[in-house]
Amino acid sequence: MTESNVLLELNNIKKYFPITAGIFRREVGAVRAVDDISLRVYRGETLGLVGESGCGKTTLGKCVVRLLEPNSGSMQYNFGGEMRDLLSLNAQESFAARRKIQMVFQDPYSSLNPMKTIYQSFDEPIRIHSDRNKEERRELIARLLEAVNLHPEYMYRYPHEFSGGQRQRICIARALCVDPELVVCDEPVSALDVSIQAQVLNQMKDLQEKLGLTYIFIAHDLSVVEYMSDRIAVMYLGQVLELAPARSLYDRHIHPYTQALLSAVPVPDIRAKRERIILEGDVPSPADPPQGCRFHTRCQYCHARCVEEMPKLEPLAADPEHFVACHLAEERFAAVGT
Amino acid sequence: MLKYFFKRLLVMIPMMLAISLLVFGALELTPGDPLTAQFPPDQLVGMSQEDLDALREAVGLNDPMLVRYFRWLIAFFTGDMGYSIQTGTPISQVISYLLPQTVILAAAALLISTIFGLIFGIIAATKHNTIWDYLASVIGVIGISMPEFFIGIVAILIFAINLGWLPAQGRGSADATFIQNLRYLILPASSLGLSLAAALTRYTRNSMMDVMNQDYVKTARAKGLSESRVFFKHVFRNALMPISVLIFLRLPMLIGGSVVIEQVFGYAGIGNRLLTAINSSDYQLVLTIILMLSFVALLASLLIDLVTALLDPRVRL
Amino acid sequence: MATEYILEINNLKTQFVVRRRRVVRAVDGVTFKVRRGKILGLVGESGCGKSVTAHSIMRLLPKTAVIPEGSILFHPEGGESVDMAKLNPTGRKIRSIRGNEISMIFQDPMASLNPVYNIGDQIIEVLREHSKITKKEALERAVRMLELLSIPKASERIKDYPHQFSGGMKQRVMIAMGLICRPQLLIADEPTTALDVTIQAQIIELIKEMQSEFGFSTIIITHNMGIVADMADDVAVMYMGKIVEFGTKEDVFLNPLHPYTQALLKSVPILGNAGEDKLIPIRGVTPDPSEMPPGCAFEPRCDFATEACKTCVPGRVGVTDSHIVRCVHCIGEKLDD
Amino acid sequence: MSENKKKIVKSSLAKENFYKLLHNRLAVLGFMLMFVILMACILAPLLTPHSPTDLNLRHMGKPPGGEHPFGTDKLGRDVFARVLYGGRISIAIGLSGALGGMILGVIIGSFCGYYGGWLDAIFVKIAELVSVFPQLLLVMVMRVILGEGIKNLIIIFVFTGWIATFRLVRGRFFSLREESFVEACRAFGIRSSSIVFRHILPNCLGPVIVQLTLNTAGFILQEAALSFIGMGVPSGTPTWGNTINAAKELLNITNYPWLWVAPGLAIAFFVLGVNFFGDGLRDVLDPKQQ
Repeated sequence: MTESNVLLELNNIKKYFPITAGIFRREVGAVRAVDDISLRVYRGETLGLVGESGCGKTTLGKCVVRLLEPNSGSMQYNFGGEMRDLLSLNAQESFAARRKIQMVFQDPYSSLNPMKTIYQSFDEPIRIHSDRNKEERRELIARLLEAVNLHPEYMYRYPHEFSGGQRQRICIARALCVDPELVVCDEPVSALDVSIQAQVLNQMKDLQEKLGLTYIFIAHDLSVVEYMSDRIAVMYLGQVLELAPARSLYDRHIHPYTQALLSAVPVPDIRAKRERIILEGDVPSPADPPQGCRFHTRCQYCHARCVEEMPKLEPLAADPEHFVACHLAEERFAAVGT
Repeated sequence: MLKYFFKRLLVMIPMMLAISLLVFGALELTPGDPLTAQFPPDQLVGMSQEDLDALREAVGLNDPMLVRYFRWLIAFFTGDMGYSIQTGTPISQVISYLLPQTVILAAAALLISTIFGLIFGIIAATKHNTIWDYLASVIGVIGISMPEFFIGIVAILIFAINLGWLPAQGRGSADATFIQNLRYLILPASSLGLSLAAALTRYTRNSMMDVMNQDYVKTARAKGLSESRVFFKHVFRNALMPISVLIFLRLPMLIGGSVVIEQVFGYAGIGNRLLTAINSSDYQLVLTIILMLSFVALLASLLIDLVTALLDPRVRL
Repeated sequence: MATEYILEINNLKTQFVVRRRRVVRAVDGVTFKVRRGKILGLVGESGCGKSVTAHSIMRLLPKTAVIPEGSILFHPEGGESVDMAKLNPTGRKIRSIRGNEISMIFQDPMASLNPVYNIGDQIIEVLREHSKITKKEALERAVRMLELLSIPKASERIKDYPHQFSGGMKQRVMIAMGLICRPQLLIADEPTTALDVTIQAQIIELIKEMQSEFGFSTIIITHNMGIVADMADDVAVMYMGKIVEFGTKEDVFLNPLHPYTQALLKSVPILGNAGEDKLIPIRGVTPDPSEMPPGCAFEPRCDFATEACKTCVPGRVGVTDSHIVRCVHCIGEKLDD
Repeated sequence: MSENKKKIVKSSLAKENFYKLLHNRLAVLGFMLMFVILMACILAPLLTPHSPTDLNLRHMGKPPGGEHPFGTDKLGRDVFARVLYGGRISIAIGLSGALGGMILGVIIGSFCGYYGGWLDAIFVKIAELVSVFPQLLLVMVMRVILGEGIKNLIIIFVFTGWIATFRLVRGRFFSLREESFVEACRAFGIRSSSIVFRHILPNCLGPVIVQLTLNTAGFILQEAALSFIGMGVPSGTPTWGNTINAAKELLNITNYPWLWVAPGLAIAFFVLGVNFFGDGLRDVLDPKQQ
């Protein structure tokens, strides 16, 4: 993966939500939803973001789509070879850039305006981002619906006439209607029944292949993320603790949190003998994260340095594609072996 | 809890100030010589124009508006509310004599409507989708569709004139005890409370139905509790919170409505006095009464708000 | 007399009467047995009737539901067997069983605790309902129970209100409430669905621990095949109101015979496969419960469907003693419904 | 895919809702009540030859019958005509007050609900202030300042009537702006004005219309109460409240029941009709509120 293949580069993104109190809405603190994250997304890949609720994965996704304004940091986007910061574009450029990055949301039931037909929901974004006439727009909508295996005539229907799985496919088609390069998928299947999930996941894979899309795939379900992603970033309390290609994350997980997370996932295979690591207690509040390593309060390997000093996300000496934020990374890597 | 109480109290102060400013502004806009409202009329009789001007300067009527406002406000809170130009009595006296009557009327109406509203609401909720539920909801709509004065008139016609059970007018004799005069309260308070009772019936029903679908009610049943325990301990208690919010919202209407009901029943309360004061352009008295009544409404709202907070441990801390 | 089974459900039918006298057959002839001291996993997708089955056992169904057929035989240790399906759902008998001999915990721990009472009150409420015990004693037992479920500082926290607890802690409180009367059967309805994976692992371990400590039997209801593989001794797979496959964990996972079970296992990603095998989705959607196909409910989505599947509802076939399947393509001993 | 085989029908939300409303018996009954009274008021000149204001000293205080179906009042005015012509004004006041309040409430509510911030905080405080202040007293303060008159009454109703709509719209906006479909709009770069007016607002209109019916009913009742105590519409103009005014005296209650029974029932039936209709609308448009 070369430099020129970078589609999006996040540098030190921070997003804090203020906590106010009292009559005068004094700021008494902040929820550190995303706390200093730097990541690269390569063209054509699927980057998985995985973590438990409150880890900031959705916030990060919304920052990328610019539904939220990060407090600090930069987001360099590759505009045909030229890297430019999405956060410092002027209004016109910013609008044009919106069609490059789109999002698919978690809840298919609230993702479509209940008062508008599918046609109406698709038409406005196409109109403002292209100069297609009415007939061309209708054709495009028909093509998009067919691409997600839905009858084109469905465009005249209202959302309440569709099942959850159909709605989510409609939402995927809608995100594609402005011909984006990067699609942020925020838990796209977690609201769906298990037997429907596979339909949507496979659909997304097919579309990626056909259209050369890049995905940021956000989910709490590690098995789903692993199925979809080329690389996976494990998040905890607003930070990335481990980032590695999917295969090596599973085979050689270094970070104690990743280890616990992987072992906690129930696997429908009774032959698999696995040792389960049960983490003590709850995730600390992101409004008051622990000093030092974010994970030290629940880490069985915690020692003095972890309490004081926050580890940086750094590549392993032996594997430059595997990043870990842990003081013990190299030792643990040596223990796991190659 | 105490912290919450003081916080609410603190929020109330700017609201009281805002209302008083509004009332003071209204007073400023009304015609008439403010002097006549500040001194007993007999003192002003026979004063020359120069004397009057001198007096005006002396009491500060030529000061900037804000200064006069604060002076007026301080006077108001120390009980020096001026004089009624119509009768010459001090306004504080009028209020201390008549306001309690109106408060009693409104409180009685609140009590009656709460009791009936809750009972009918509970019946409708427990027997939901039966004829009782349907009846309660239809009667509820009828109740909020009737003008309260019309109900009052009909009540007089039936219970006072035709049946002769209860007195039609007045609030009893001053010598009789409160209990003896209670008969005078029944018709006006019921007419005043009817629409609130109807609204409460509907609201109680819906609120109970909401709570009955909650998971914790299922949990309570799964514990093996009897239906009545599930109902009163788990459903009713939780349904009370939104109900008290409704009472909170409707309270000002109740106090406003008392003015109308006092008219119908010739009930000597402050609302009746308010109307005669308006008709005789006794503005100082009018606005003082209005200010007083809105303070009552505000205080009552605070009270209900505290009850709501008491019911909900999430606010209590 | 104590039998091998604590609960036997025979041909249970639960129906909902919805508007205009339409009937929805949420549970349509369910038969299974729960072995004493074992964990049964009841697995299926949303709307398949697994929750309704559980609620039928406890008779916690809404007023619109009726049980026209079937029996739910509960065999308590040292007590007489009862047919729960015949009891008055608000009567004294069922109330003496609920929370006492059979307990239930629900999916959403956030919504399952009453927000206006502290958790101590809510726990001792069960105890005091089912035994004569002073409030002080009850509180002591509640604290001991909470400590057993490793809630830190239990004696202080017992006075806290539900909103002061995290989701995982609330589910522990629910478990404490369910176990405090030492029930013989625990029904856990999706106990971890609302929780994060690491918290889910805590709760699963906790239930397993408690079970080996107290020796109660458990029915665990879930849509997650992984949880079933992890916890259960026996597995019942449910689809559209019927148990389509029933057997021991080994029967169902190593030798799945019903096409639905097979498809379900192939349609979920398995951790560690890293997307190597492409998932095989199940076609179409679950049918509308009021417009059920006349034959096998899975026929419209089944890859092996034949003409026979379209016309008649397949009966139960015992492939081995422990392994029962509802599919015309399975060969074995025909059992009654 | 099998789902493609289903028959394709263009669907219409409005048509669906209309049929649902037709199935609601109380709503249909309410609409009929409302409609009949409204039409009678509009067509008043066709229904009665009398004028509501003409005095007829030879027919003072006549009981119902013959030429005067509802009798005449003590000044000889025909009560039937007064009820019909009075209804025009009462309904007009109630409706225009409610409409004005609705427009104000929708504008302020959508603005505050979408943008939030300090302006929103200020309007919430104002709304709290106005709603804690008994409305009837507010009317009196206004009357002291502005004097009496229909226009002033409507101004007062608008001033107090926007609160409920404001709260409702603001609340809906608060929840709707978090919905994914609004975020999707923002991700496409659709302008805020379009998001507010074309995407969010239509989703609030159901409850707003329900609130409009509630407010209309409430204002008609208030107008009647105010006119009854002599604080509303000037006594020369016939309204339902002014017509019933005579019943203030105890003697009239028994001796001249037709003076107050007819207008009282007119108010009650009309308001009842509006409320039944509003309830039915709520069931159809806003099932969650039930």
